Amino acid sequence: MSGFDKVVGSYEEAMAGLEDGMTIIAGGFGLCGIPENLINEIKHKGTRELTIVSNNCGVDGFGLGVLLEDRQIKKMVSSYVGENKLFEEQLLAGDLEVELTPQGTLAEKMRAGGAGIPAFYTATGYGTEVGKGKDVKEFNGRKYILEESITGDFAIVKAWKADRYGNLVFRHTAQNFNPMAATAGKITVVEVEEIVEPGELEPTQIHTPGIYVNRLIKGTFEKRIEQRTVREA
Amino acid sequence: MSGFDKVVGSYEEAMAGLEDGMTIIAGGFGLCGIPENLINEIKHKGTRELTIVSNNCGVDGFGLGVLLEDRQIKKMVSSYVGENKLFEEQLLAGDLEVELTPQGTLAEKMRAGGAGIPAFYTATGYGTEVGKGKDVKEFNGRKYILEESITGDFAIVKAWKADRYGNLVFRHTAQNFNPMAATAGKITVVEVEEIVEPGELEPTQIHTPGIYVNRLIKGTFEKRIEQRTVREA
Amino acid sequence: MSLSREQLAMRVARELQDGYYVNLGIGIPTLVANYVPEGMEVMLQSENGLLGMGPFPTDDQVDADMINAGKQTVTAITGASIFSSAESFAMIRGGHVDLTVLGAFEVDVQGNIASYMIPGKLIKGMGGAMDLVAGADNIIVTMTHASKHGESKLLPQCTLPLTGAGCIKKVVTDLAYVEIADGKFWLKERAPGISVDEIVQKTAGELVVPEVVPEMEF
Amino acid sequence: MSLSREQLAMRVARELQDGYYVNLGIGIPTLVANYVPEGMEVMLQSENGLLGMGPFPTDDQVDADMINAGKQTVTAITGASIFSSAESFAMIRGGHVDLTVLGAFEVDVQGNIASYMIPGKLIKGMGGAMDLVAGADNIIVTMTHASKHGESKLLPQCTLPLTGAGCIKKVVTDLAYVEIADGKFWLKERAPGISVDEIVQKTAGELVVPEVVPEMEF
Repeated sequence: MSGFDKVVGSYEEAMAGLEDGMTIIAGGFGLCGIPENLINEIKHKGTRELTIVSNNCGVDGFGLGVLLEDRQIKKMVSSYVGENKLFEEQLLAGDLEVELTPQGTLAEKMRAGGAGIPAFYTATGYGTEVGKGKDVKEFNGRKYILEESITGDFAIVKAWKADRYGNLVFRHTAQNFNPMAATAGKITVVEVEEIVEPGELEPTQIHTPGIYVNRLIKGTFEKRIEQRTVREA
Repeated sequence: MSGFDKVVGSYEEAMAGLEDGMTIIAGGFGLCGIPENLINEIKHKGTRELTIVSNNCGVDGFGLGVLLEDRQIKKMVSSYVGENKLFEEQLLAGDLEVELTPQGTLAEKMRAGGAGIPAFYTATGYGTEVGKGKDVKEFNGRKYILEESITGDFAIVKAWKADRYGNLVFRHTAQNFNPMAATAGKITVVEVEEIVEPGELEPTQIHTPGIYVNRLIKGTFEKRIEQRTVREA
Repeated sequence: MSLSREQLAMRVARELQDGYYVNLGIGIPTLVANYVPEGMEVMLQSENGLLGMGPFPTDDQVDADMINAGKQTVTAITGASIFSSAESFAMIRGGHVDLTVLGAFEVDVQGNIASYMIPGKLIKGMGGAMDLVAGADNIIVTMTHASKHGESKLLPQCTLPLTGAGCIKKVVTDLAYVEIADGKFWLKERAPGISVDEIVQKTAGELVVPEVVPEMEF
Repeated sequence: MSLSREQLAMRVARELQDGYYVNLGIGIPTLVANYVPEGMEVMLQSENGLLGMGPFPTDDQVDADMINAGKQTVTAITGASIFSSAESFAMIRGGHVDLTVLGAFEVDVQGNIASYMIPGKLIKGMGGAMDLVAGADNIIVTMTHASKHGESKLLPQCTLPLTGAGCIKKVVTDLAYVEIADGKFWLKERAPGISVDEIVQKTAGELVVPEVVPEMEF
């Protein structure tokens, strides 16, 4: 039975084995659906020279932004990094490398990495900086560039509910990059709001099957909102 | 409001525009989750010279097998076609062409077709008949072959529940190839067991968003079982 | 008078059709949602994984797990679906979105668009814009015709790093509606009260001007 | 005595580990599920889109929408997940399945496997077999050591069309357990009561025989 019990007892255990220079794939879009406590554990651990693959880099003082404070990040692979000043500073100072990757290409690279597809052709980025130096091939009269997949030493993921088999369900738009990230880590670590009994999740409604999940931990979350926009009731 | 009401009134309307020589992508695995009534409508319509992309070709007298009776199929793209005698006869007589495609490659080709990816690399089939004549490229010391995506003039799909926006939910393992097929048709036609009110399907639990669906019809289904296997109670 | 942001959005909204799935970029494009013609229904796609985006939430509806691609809190309409980023871009890159509206810094006569980077100044990233312009058949660019300093944004050749090559066919500016074909801009409509001369003067790329240039209707 | 089908399955089952995700092919491989060691839990993957395949249903549980890759009616265990064929093969091709067990017509010293086609005789198709052998690191082939006519199935070079190239490292036959490395077969175990001579005689490809060949344990 124990073989499928993915639950670990502490955040320290959840991130055990993370070493300097490793690549981490992180779920989340902006501050939505980010594994905030796993990120804090990485900060606490002090691991350095990290390559982080994530659509964004959090904000100053929250999310992946906290890893900038002690310069733990060597390189970001992201589609949009406009939310933090510290990021800009380190980038301009040459202390931080960034590989800007179109959002859809980034999502597809993670999926491909998890699915055993080493590379795929896409129209996105053809004729732009993104396409420079990449293989070009024509299909049906249109030109496409070859993009290679991404895998990570670790993937860090935030889900809503899980059972101990590691089956995951995401809440609302907090799904975003998390399911692809989950498939693309050599070690995939997931933190969730709630761990339910096996059988409570309907098999056809599981977003991420437990086969992709190595470690699971229940956390409590701040869920900071980046742009609170409301209308009159 | 009418713009998003995908429901059509008859099977004739559902398959309107299907012409000789077209390519149809069909969901289903064996006889499970097959669009049986849409197939019967194609038989009734008498359309010929069809290329059909489907994991299997039904059985003699049921599912896609009925389209063999009047030789409506010119070519099958399938991973396994061992269930019907008529198929074998027509194949050996040279009346039918078959492009055997590994099951995972077939699923991925449909997904890629729907997702704007014209081609992808895969290890599946390298060094076999399947890989012959295809581009080979090495990634991280392993060789992969280039497989091109598939799209169809029509896609025919069987789902469990839908709302009139065309949002779909599949039941148990009747999901199989249906979600990918749904994305890969120029015209995607779906038949379902039940049409529910908009809002009844939980947004995060929809398997196929309505954007992929052009026409929707409620049917009644025989759901024939290919291999009934049981154990003692 | 050059068009206001609202008038720009109103003009773009005339390109909507009943049953369209539409992706609206940040800024002026977002305003288009306010001008969907009566009796018409469109569904908004937000590339972080939401089809059927609704209005902003009321104060008590705010949910950190419910945001749009601009990272703003939003709601979902009846009939919405929510999915992963890979699924969202499968939709976009697979050409399933009927209309994409986005802003730009520059467009040129080849249909190139530059909208995400000003070297040395602005290096935030392209987000989903490169996927959107590569995946859509039907794209409308909205922007001011010229910069604050009067420099044309409709160029013979983009000067900034491209977001996409050869993908833009329609541009709605505060002065005109222009189409792009055969390596030229084609003037189709002028903003009410704007002279053809002013448009010609503020268009750096080759502009074909027909004998009659109708005024925009909203 | 050569192994029975059940004994073959029992021997393969010894390769299982607690927490393994396993894909079992049609025929003898399917029987492996009956011999999971006590106290150990494995999860069966069925490539039509089911992780956590359970036993056949009782008569009143039969559901046409609930089948396995062999098109047989099945059940799902607690903790199962059900998904599309693309997701299923993402799992398989992405190397997430810990062990794959499948039958074969032939294997050879290069680790090639032929299992899906006999030209002019059997042209049913490869189903998911090519994906499985390309996607898995850990594959066990189970088959009889020789055909009914005594022809070896462990060859210097496969004669039939390949299912996969250079992917097989372990073979359990009714006579022996053999590993493949460095272009040779390596005899590791013999079936109880089977002589090394018989195995040597029925192995056409180069076979390395150690001084002591232990008997299989179940």
